[in-house]
Amino acid sequence: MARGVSTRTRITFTVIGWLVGFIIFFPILWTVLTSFKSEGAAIATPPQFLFFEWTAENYVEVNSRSDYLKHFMNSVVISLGSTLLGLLIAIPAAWAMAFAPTKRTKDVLLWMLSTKMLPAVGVLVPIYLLFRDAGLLDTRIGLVFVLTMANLPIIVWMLYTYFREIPGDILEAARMDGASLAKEIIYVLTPMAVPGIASTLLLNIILAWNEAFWTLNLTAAKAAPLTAFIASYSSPEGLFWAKLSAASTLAIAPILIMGWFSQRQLVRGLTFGAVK
Amino acid sequence: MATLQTRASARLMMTPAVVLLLLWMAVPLAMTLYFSMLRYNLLMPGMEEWAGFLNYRFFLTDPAFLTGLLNTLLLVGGVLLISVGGGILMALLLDQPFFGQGIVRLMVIAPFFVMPTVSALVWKNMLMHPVNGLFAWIARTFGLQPVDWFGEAPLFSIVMIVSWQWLPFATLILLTALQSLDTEQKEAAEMDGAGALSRFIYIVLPHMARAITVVVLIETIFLLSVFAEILVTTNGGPGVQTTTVTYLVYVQALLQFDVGGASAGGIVAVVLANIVAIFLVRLIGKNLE
Amino acid sequence: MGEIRLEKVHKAFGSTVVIPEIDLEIADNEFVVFVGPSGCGKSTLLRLIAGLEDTTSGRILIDGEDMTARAPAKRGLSMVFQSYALYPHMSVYKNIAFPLKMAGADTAVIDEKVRNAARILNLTDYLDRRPGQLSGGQRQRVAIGRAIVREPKAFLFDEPLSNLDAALRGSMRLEISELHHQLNTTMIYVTHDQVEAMTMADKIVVLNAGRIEQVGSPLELYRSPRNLFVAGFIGSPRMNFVKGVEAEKMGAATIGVRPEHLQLSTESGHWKGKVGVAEHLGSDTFLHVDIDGIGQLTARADGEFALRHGETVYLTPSPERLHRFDDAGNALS
Amino acid sequence: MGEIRLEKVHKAFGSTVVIPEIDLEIADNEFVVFVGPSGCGKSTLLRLIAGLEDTTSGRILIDGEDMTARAPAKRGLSMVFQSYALYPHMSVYKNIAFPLKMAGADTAVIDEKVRNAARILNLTDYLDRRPGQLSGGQRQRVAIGRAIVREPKAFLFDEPLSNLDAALRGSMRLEISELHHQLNTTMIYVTHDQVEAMTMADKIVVLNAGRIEQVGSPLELYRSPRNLFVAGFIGSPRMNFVKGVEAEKMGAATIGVRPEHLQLSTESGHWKGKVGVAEHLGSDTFLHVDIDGIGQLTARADGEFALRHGETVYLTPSPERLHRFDDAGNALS
Amino acid sequence: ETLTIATVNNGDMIRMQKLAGAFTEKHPDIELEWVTLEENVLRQRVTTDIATKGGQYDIMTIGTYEVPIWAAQNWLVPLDFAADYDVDDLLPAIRAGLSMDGTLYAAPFYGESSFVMYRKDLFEEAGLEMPEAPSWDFIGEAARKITDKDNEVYGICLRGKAGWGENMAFLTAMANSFGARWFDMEWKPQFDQPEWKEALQFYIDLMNDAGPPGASSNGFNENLALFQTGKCGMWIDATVAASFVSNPDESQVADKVGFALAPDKGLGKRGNWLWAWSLAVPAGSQKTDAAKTFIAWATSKEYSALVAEKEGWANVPPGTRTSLYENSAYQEAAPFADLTIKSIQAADPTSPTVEDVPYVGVQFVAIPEFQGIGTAVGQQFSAALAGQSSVDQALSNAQALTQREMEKAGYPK
Ligand SMILES: Nc1ncnc2c1ncn2[C@@H]1O[C@H](COP(=O)(O)OP(=O)(O)OP(=O)(O)O)[C@@H](O)[C@H]1O
Ligand SMILES: Nc1ncnc2c1ncn2[C@@H]1O[C@H](COP(=O)(O)OP(=O)(O)OP(=O)(O)O)[C@@H](O)[C@H]1O
Ligand SMILES: [Mg+2]
Ligand SMILES: [Mg+2]
Repeated sequence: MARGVSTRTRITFTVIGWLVGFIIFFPILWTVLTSFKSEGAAIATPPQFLFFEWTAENYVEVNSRSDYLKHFMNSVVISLGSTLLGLLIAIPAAWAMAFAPTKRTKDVLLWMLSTKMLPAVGVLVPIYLLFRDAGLLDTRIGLVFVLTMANLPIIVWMLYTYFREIPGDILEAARMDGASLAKEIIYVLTPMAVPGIASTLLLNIILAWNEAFWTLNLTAAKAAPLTAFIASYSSPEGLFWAKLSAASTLAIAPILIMGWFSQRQLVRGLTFGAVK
Repeated sequence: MATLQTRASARLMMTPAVVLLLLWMAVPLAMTLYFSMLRYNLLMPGMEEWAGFLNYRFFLTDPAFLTGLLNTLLLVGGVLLISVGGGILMALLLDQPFFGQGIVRLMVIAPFFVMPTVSALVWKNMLMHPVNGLFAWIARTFGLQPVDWFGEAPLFSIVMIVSWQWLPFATLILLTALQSLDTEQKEAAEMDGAGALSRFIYIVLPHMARAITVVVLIETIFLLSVFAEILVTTNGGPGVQTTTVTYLVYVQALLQFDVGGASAGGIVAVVLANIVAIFLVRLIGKNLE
Repeated sequence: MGEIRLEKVHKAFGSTVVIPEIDLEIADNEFVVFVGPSGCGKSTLLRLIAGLEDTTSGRILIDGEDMTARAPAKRGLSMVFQSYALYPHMSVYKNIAFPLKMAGADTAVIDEKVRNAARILNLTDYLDRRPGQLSGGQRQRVAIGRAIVREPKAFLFDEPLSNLDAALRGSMRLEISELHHQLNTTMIYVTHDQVEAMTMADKIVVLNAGRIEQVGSPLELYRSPRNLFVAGFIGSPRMNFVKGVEAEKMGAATIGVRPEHLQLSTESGHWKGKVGVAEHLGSDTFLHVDIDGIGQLTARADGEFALRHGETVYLTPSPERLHRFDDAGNALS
Repeated sequence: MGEIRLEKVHKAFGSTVVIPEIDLEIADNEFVVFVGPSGCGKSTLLRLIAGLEDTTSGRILIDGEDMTARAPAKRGLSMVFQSYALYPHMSVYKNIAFPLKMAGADTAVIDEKVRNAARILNLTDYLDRRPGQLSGGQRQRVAIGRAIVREPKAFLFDEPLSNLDAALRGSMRLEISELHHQLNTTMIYVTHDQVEAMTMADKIVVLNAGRIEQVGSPLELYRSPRNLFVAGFIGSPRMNFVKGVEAEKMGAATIGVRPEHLQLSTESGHWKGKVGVAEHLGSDTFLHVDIDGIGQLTARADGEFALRHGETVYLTPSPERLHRFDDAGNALS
Repeated sequence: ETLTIATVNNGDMIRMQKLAGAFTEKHPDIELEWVTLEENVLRQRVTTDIATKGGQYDIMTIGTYEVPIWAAQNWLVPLDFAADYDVDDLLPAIRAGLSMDGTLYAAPFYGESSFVMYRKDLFEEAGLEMPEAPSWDFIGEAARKITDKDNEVYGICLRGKAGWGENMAFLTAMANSFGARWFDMEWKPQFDQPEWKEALQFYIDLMNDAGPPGASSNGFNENLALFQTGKCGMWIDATVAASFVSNPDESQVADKVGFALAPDKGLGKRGNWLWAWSLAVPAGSQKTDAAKTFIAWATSKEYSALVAEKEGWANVPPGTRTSLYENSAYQEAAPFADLTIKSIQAADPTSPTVEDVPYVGVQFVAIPEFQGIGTAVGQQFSAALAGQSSVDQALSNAQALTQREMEKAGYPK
């Protein structure tokens, strides 16, 4: 609406907005700050906000103790891998659901979502046994597969809602123009859906990056991602808050930065067609 | 649209996703069903024997089960309430023009990127701890008795932590929904004499109904399986105050290593989750169309 | 009740001036239509009157009272939006009842007024439906219904029919005219449709780049456009303009003649030309005639006029229907 | 090349029959327009021909070859969609080149054909733009360009101009007609716009509820509609229908007379009535006249006809322009 | 050959990881890969893996709880070391806990018991003197006396966070000294017995009067932080904590800490536990020999010497070898050494209680079901501590649920 917002209202909202934003962001900020403190300063009362001796020793310690880069690479490979594989499987499925819907399409979609309701703890042992027999324990491939399966319903749903917004007659035009089904999907649908696909990609990278059950329980040394890295810093004997903060900062920084840079994109896809 | 040809290809294209998910669901589910009928403890191999519904009986009659069920509902409901309610307020706030809106938006969505374990650890140790935590310090600064969060209001504390993680998600979706509201509609309501509050209740809120539905559905799916936060903070206690069904299954599976019990618990959880899902779909499903 | 006066109204968005300065009087019960090319400020002007935009300077008076700083809801006006702006989650009944509910009217009163409005607009059978289940014309009527129930001092319409198909537009046009007679309330109507403007208005305001080019009754504008802009804008097909020697002969920089005022003959006439495309509509035929030294002129013939592409035709303008314009584009009397 | 024949084509979606059974022949190079009320099956018929829908039964032959089961791409037809259906992520050049690329043509050939099409359609300057950066008319032309390059046996247009504004519609109309003359290819054109149908078609097919009501040239339909439906559908404003005693007098169940065929007089005439609403368009005036025992008739008068609401007027139909229909609504010769 | 080693993320283990270069230098054909995890996660991981024969690890770090259970299942490779390893140097109590039928199944990396850590300055201020072997009554009295809530000084910090390895480790050990036990010889739970009631009541009263707020969610780490920041007058917990609280880098009260044996009730048992983090080789490992070589190195005297050389004597892993405690350099560097060894010697996993019991384990019951039961009971007790239920109720709930779980597991066997 174009009626002028008075400067005073604007300032009021600025104050409230920043206050609320700051409160919500505070735990993360605090973690980052703590990561630069010595262990002693980390638990000092009264808390020290900015005026403490800044030190990078925690990062040094964390890096000398565990191979951050290896965990990081595993996280990257696993989250990217599972997302890409998921997209590969989901794009055709979403195409079918969006452009050749049947009476059962909605049921299939809900069924897919319902597979996410199986509590992971309950099926750990069966999966573990299957993985052991298939030699997939502690492999990136195995995790890529598991996370693909875990996130596939979400991917399919997101793409489906996104594809539905693409006018069907463009695909028909491609068909008239002589494109085969594969070409229709590769040359027309996919490029048109790039924003939707990108946001699906982002959301799923985030979900996969933060997935902490399967990644922890199906890996040992070789394929362990950052969630396992964190598990070696939570509550050891002795003071650990600064080190935990440093490790946490390292673990969330990549995804946080990626998320921030791509937030506009992310928002579009996040809506699951909730916004018409 | 759709000729026979396209319909046939559609079926073909659905196949990988459906088959894989079917396998992913059916195989473990079948194994779980089978295991749930066994007396099967990982720590006592070679002693497996057919147990019929024994595991179910024990899981369902566990005195913690009913509390667990209630806690699960409270947890899910509480987080939904806070994240949706808060999300609406946040969305309304972020929709106002103010200086540095973009940065505030970044700050607000940040928690969504934090691993659950990390956020639980940070909240428990650095913020909510009644002696060393920041909240305690703030309380004391104001001359108040620090709150012993996990002792006095354990479930609420967990709800807070989990809500913090999910608030950004709700905020983002609701904000987008809010911004998609046709300005003419708002103006029409204004011409019709609706004040800010009436406009919110009669125009904005109904417009966001669908977005709210999506938030509720997605969050429910994820919230039903929350347990890392519980494990890290309260271990399901004190008493069984923060024990949820998922946590109970966890106890069976990873503390007792009772595969039979855990499987039975898993099956029960699936059934419950589906009841919730059906209920949800009934309640709000038409908003999804 | 519903006299509206704009005094030196000026509107700028930041540094872009949309309305330089306008003075306008709208009498009670008048049906005023704003026309003008896209982007000329029609909607802005309407929204200024409604109070949905603030004036940059100048005053807006309604029934003599200064409303410039009054909130939209307090001005006693109703607006019908181009997109209808119906509340999609409310039934037709609730949509229409909404302004009354906001005003705190009691249920019995609301019910009576809503049913009355529904009766006037032939919506009684649809009161329980949602807007999504209605056709375009029905939606349009609901939007009008919502405007009626408040018994406003004036109605503001912003291109209310532009989303409807031609046939429906025709009948809704009649309905709104009808309504105007029935309610006897001031109406301000924005459109870019010739026919709507001509047939509905008591008074047409022609806008161009935020400036008023001419104000007058439809036939006034049709017969005596004040300048080239108005002449070209009013009338369909467009007036033919001729410059150069032919115009100078008649002592003008430009002369204008409407297609319907060109007489056709196969034998003799003022201008000789060749038939280009001939569009046969059944009832009429539009001939695009190429004339050496002048260019293409459009002429209207009746439906049975049987000339084909390439044939020769003579055109004669009726002298009393000729419009003459000076260098600056203003009409010469 | 481009003769299309439909034989007993029947289409049902599930249990709703959209097209009961249609036989139709379209000659080579013909410009055929499908008209009919909304939902009558125009688009469906076009899509059946294109192969975007399966026929439930019946055969579709193109140049004598049975194409009923052939994939859309293999039928050698091009289609221009109402929404243009341009590929938003490709430049104009790539959009036009797409069908050729799909056909595996080599780059030099593609380039030549695209540039040629662009030249014909005045798009040469826009080849590097994305569709989003074009105006409506330009987009429309790109869609046509994409259809042209394949050198199809026939073009299918589904309401291609309905998203454009009136002025643009007028000029695109001319362009498409022009194109038809230039390319000499069969064109099938769906529209609900009277003017388009009348001015562009060689042959109009009037559809109603999936059935063909009449096939013929525009003036044929205007002059001798076969039944009430066609009579009411073709011509604007609509033909006036009179039933009852007056009709019986002339030996028909219903008689029809077009507004432009009613002569007006203030003194005497066949029917005497009172002027209701008078719509002054400047060039014409449409009078809605209430006549006792008959109802409301619309008559066209010229722009200067000066009668006001409530005055008495006499109407006389031209006898040779009168249409007579029997009980079943069919025209009596 | 690559050995995959699962370890807990405690300080001594992390130090080993850092010093492992010395080992790989000597054995260039062996490479080491570390999986360092938090205690609970580690236990889940290794247990799942060994029970399903997943074979992901070659060496596992496990506790005294797991060893007897796993050894009984033949999941562990028996350890036999060359003579220079000097098996007999291992502390007998520890060694006994890690052996079955005389065979060693895991080599202790470090061992611990529990004892009292207290603030000498506060005791002095209050005019109290801590005996070397205090009684519970004295502890209770002293704690209340020291408490000064206004200045955030709490007389005693004890574990309250639910968990078999958290509050139940402490409470079980404490209950032992009160004459209570988990089960009688028929595997009947004993929470309905007066000894338990007395013990629990004592604990709860004490914590209510003299404990810090939020005690019901305090575990080892939380208490450590409290003690290090000077908020606790006393703390009864693992002996390894002694090195943390007396480390001036971390602790604000490093120079004011005193130590004493865990309290007793005069019944002949002290309330201290026994635990050893040990290294074992799962039977599924393909690299048994290399694994054994590594374990021999990591738990050897040589390793102790290496740590002493690189990091100082105070950082040598404690509680495994007699020789360490006879080393004067160590005694000097670690003022708590003497009490540590005394505490360890005072604990007897095979006879933990006043009355006889059918199980092994001081602060735990070495049966597979214990983790679950212990945690569930721990929840009940922490609820009582949080004031959410009464002592009686907590005990009767504990009794009922234990009974139930034992029945489900098919005891008595
Ligand atoms: N909020 C705004 N900020 C800046 N410029 C605006 C704003 N609203 C309108 N304008 C500009 O003001 C001018 C007039 O806009 P307005 O909507 O009144 O035109 P209009 O006559 O209604 O056109 P149309 O027939 O296309 O609806 C346009 O040039 C438009 O770009
Ligand atoms: N996929 C479908 N499933 C069921 N019914 C359909 C389908 N497509 C079209 N119809 C029905 O077939 C009838 C004809 O539709 P069609 O789109 O051909 O009409 P049309 O003449 O093109 O109308 P319009 O002028 O509004 O475009 C309509 O009643 C429509 O509801
Ligand atoms: Mg406008
Ligand atoms: Mg159509």
